[in-house]
Amino acid sequence: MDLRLSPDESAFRDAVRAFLRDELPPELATKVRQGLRLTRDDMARWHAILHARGWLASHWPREWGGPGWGPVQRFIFENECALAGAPRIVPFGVNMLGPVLIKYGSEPQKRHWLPRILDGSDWWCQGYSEPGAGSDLASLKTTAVRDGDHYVVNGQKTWTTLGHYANRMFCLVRTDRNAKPQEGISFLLIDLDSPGVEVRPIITLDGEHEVNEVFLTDVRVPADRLVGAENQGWTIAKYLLTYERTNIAGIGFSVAGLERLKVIARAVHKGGRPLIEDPLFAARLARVEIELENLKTTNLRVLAAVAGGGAPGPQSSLLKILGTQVRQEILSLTRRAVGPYALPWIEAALTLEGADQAVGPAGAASAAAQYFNYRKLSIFGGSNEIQKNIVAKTVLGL
Amino acid sequence: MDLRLSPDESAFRDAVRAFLRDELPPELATKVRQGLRLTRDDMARWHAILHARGWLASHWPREWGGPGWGPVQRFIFENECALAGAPRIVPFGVNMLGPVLIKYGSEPQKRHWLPRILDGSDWWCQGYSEPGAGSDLASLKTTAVRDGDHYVVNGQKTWTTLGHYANRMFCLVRTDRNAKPQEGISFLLIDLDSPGVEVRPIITLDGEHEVNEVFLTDVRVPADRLVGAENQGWTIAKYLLTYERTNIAGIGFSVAGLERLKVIARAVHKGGRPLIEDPLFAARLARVEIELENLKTTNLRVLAAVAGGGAPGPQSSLLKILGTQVRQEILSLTRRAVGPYALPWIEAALTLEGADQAVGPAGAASAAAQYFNYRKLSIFGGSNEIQKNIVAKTVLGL
Amino acid sequence: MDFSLTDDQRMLADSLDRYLAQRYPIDRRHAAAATPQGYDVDLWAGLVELGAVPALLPESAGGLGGGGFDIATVFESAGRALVIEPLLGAAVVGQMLARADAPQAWAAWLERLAAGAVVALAHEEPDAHYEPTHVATTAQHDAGGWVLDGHKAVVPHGGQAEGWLVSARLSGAVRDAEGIALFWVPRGTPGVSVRTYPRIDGGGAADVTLTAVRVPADALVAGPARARQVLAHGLACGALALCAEALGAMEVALRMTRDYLQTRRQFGRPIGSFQALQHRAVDLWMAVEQSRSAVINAAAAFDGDDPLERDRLIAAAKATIGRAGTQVAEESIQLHGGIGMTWELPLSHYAKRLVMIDHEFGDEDHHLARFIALSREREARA
Amino acid sequence: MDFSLTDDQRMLADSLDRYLAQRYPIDRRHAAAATPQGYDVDLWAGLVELGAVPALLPESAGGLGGGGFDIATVFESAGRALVIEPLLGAAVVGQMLARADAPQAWAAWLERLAAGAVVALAHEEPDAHYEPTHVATTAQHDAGGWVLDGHKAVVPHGGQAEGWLVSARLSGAVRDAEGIALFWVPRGTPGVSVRTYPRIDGGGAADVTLTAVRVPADALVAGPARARQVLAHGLACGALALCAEALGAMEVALRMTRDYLQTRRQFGRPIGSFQALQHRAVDLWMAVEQSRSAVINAAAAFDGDDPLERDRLIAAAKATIGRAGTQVAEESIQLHGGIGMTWELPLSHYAKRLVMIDHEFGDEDHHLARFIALSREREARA
Repeated sequence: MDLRLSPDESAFRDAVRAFLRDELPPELATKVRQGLRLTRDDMARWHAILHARGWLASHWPREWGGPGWGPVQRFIFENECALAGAPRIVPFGVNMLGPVLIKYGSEPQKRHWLPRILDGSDWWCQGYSEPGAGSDLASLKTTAVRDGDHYVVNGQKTWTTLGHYANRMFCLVRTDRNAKPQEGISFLLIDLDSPGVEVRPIITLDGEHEVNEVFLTDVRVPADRLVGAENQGWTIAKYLLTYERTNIAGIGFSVAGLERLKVIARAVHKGGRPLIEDPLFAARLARVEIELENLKTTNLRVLAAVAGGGAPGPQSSLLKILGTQVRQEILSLTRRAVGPYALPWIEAALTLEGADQAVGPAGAASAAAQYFNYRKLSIFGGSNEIQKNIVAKTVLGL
Repeated sequence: MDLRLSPDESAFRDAVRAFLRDELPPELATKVRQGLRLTRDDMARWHAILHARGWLASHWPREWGGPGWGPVQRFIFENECALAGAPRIVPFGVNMLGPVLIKYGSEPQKRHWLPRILDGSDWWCQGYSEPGAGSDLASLKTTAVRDGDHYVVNGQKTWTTLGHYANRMFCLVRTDRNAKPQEGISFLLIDLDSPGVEVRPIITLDGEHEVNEVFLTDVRVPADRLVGAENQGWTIAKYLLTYERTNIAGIGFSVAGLERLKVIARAVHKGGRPLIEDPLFAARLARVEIELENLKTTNLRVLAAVAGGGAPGPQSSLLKILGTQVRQEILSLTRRAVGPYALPWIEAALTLEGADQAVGPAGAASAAAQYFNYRKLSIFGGSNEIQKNIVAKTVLGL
Repeated sequence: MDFSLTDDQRMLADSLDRYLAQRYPIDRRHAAAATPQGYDVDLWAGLVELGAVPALLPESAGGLGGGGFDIATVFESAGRALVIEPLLGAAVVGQMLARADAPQAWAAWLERLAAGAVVALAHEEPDAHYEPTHVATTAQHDAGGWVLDGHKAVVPHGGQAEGWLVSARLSGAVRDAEGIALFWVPRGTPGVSVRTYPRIDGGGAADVTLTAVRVPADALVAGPARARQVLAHGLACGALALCAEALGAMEVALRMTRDYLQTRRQFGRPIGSFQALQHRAVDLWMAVEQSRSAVINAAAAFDGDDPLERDRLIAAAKATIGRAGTQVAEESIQLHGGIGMTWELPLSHYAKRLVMIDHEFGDEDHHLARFIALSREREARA
Repeated sequence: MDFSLTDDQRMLADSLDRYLAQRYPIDRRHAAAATPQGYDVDLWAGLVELGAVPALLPESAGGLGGGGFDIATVFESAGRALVIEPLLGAAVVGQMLARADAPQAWAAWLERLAAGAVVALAHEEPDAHYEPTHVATTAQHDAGGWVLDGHKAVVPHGGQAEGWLVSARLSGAVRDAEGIALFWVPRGTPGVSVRTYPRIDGGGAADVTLTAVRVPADALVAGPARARQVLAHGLACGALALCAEALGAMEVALRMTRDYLQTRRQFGRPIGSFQALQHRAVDLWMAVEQSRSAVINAAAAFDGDDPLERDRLIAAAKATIGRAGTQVAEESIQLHGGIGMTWELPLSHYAKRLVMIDHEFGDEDHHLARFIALSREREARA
């Protein structure tokens, strides 16, 4: 065994670092590092910078504008981006719809939609979850009824992340009500400016507007917005989920988060000593640091096992569960570290312009809000309970 | 609220303490405190001492030789006994069969069997579990077929604690194979010296012989050994289980165990300091000590809610789960505390005579063996998983 | 032994619960939290009228209770309704003024306090991280009065207080146990600057900066001889109150979670029929039961005559609550799934409050370390 | 990056696994554990013949491997079969002798060792509680040789060893990092008294007491200048070996538990269909996967050229294993129910070994504290 990067991998990592050093706008990195809120423009700006370098769509083959990377390169790239404080790539168009179109889309669909994802003409969001069907996608109720060369769509989607920034939504809809629950589902592309679409904010417990409900009332969708065959939606959905899971452990975010936490724990004092030297706090920190050291290697092992690309199977459930546990624990310790200064909730201080309105140690302004916001990690994208069910069945045969 | 003992309760506690100081043989207390093995004679001797004082059968009414205590008195008594290092009362005759006979037995049965429990003429064991039915008593297979004025019993019982010391066993047997699983069960008293009975040891992982299998082949049992009505066994079994659970939290054992642990952790050194001052060890110790402080009050609250005797309902599941967790954690810390000296397994050192053959700090000889042996606490007597099922259903309505 | 409340306590709890259930829907709480004063003035008046504040104070301070179980009763009700009104300051400051060097000198303030004046303890400082003896704020004798300088962190309702009870150091180094005194600084005293802000769990707080603040000689609530024990008593009172509040909030969060598990269906059945979720709900129930016992132990010790044992059992309770409260918060959200993450669902506000209680008057680790230190002290004494 | 074993390592693992599966049923292990020597002489010879010992030693010491992944490979197989034979002493002592002040002086002993001579590191002492620098045993210069006095605790196979590698102090206080040297004491040296006993997890160990033990000048394996790093290397080797052994044992315990959950029926269905048990089994699987990564990290660091990073990652691994091994042991028993408590079921012996590995070469807490200290040292260096 050899855990070191190969010369090629090292060179790649150096190239990514150089790119980030030269191209990542410092004000974006500052926002990410301090847990401040990113605007739609911030995200679009970072997409454009990556697109200019040809590194935006890391899962796509070269012919459609992807960089042609393997899983280890993607891991290195994502890791370095997180360490540098780069914003997260908004995954819905690039990492979710893109691979679906490449595999299931018609040639005209690919030619039309893929470039628009890369150049930012379209901002996609995801229409999967419904109020009655969170982790249980097979029970979804939104219907699409064929009417001439259109589908007429009725129903409600929820937890639509960044839907208020999007102009389009890919959507699972029921096209055959008589089929078994997992059959009769289709994959449809909907313009959000169509009549009958209403996007309503869902405010999360930290006061953030990030997710939405999308109400669909007699929305007419041209039939050529169907991806794949009618009633093939379940197959496509499963395929898409595997892509959602490629960077699921979020190692880079955790490494960066741990560094931020350590900075805070060195700066904050308790009993006249830096908090990082408090035995109980140090033990909590060490436990999560060790867990993360192990998880890095677990993630690389999974990647190495996925020869030549593609997405890992039930192992991705492992990475999801452990990755979210580690990230949540790091955020929990960050909140603990700032002590009473976790309480103040100064919304202005969550922007770059208002950062001087913060009270308490550096990093305190966003500590509690981020902790609460990221409780979502273990719920969304297939809850950790669902992941355990999958592992129990597929890995352990229970 | 007032957590202090009332004057009556204080006086009672003082009386128990005086009794223990005067009557508990020091060599028995030493054995218990050091976790050494008790012989059959040790247990019988302690029963006799308690019987002489009228305190053996704490659940029995006065008319049958019990002391007529309420739940708080019983709690105080059991607590003080544990703190003093008294051997555990062997519960099968005194605390399990006794109450059953008093409630369901015929007058002749009561007059015959109850005095023999008190004076030690009989040593009872329990025939509940079967190889195929651990936590699932309703699936038991041992049959009793009526043949004139006898039942003919065939089957196998297991996990029969101290069955090798017993001369009699109370037993659940299936008397009607056509009834529903929980019906058709009867409660039968079997002489272990009957032809067709074979008691075989089960050695547990710590090398201890404490439990047994009991094989029953065409064992003829006189029909007057049936307790209650035929096919009433399930009702009786449930009644008996509530008695098994009255001291289920084992607070006294935990308090005594914690004291022993602290003595060890003060004597053992690490890095030149007593281990009890090691921050990580001290934190583990404090967590379990706090849990135990809380559990004491939880137990008393449950007792206070059980007005005038009887046995707690689903609250006893709470006491079982938390009580076993605390006891197991204390034993786990005891094992940790002795460090490498948990490894030696010197059987002679587990007896009073051979105690000088031990190596390592005082208390080390039995540390690992007790830790392993007491893994049983969360399994036997209705596993903690079964207890959680009960709570989920009865308390939470899930 | 007796685990029942007195009739007075039970009646007060009933009337508070009834009043809050009727008058304090969560939207009213949200609206109040968004106002500059950070609480609902009318509701506060209603609580005062029902006797919530007098119950927190001993008769010697013009109150009607002030014992550990009185405090626990009021705050458990407050926790059930997620009250953001300034009860905590009233309890802590009232209890401390009642133990002042010259209690009669504070009778007027105690009267105002019992009538609903907002007051606040200003003790915690930046970099104290809950260490009770950490006082960098200084007090210097000057022309028959005192001059105070320092910075007090995250004072609950600190921006609305009519007076602050300020700890300041007369002598010694920043973390010395000795040399601390307590001063009363009324609102409007020159040199006090207040930076108010909302809190993530609702309500308001403030950082209070004192720059050459002059107060008269009789502003001294407790000199160095007594201040240490008065402060210890106040911190014990605050921790006890928060533990009881957390207990009330946990009860409700658990009930909401149980209801959700019973009614929400997925995969064709109530999610509460899934055994893995059942067992986790049972773990929460057990944690709440143990927390209740911890609060009882703490309240009883608060009334006892042994300050060491009081502080030891209150540390045990706050450590218990710190752990259990966070567990109940995180698991309640998780068992609810996405809906548990939303502002709209009251549960999420219970969860926030439960986690944030661990950030007031010392967190789980702080009190675990304190329990260890106090246990050692007790053993040394024995 | 490359996560595959070399062909040699894979072949060795295969042949060890096959050999042990065929020749080492658990009854043979129990029988061997009950003998005075505490292991199976023939099986040991077989393991030596298959090359298990040469794989643990570098070529400079007459071995065929000796790298981190060689050690991990052998011990993972040993863990799968619950081997009680004296592999650990061979690995640790061999690695240390190969780093002696004058390695060539130990060629004959290394040859014997590679051929299966039982040897043991005698370093841990009563009251050391795993602290590596705790050496109360003394060595005094005398008439051209050395006189050793001290007490060594729970030396694995200490009663059967043909020689002990003994740490002893030339100068300084009991826990000083400096002043320690390493000596070779062959069996039969006067003044050595050995108290042998069985171990609760199988096999044997001994307390070794040295009373005015005279050894010649050339018994000095490493003087104070080098002994510290040689000892650190040996302790790293031992901890790594135990981590890998635990990994092998965990794999088997998990497999046994999964099989039991699949086949055992209760309440009319396989108990593995109960979701609460499923999720706990998944937790175990995840713990084992993380443990495997920890072992890989430790083995790679063992081969690296940075002793600080080696010790840091080996501490991380041993802390991981300490926690995961105990979790797997306790949960495997619990998920089996009563049958998991029995001597008859091999699982119980895996569980015992897993827990007891936490009592050798430092437990979870010891290595967690060590990880913290070494991380701080690394930061200070950076």
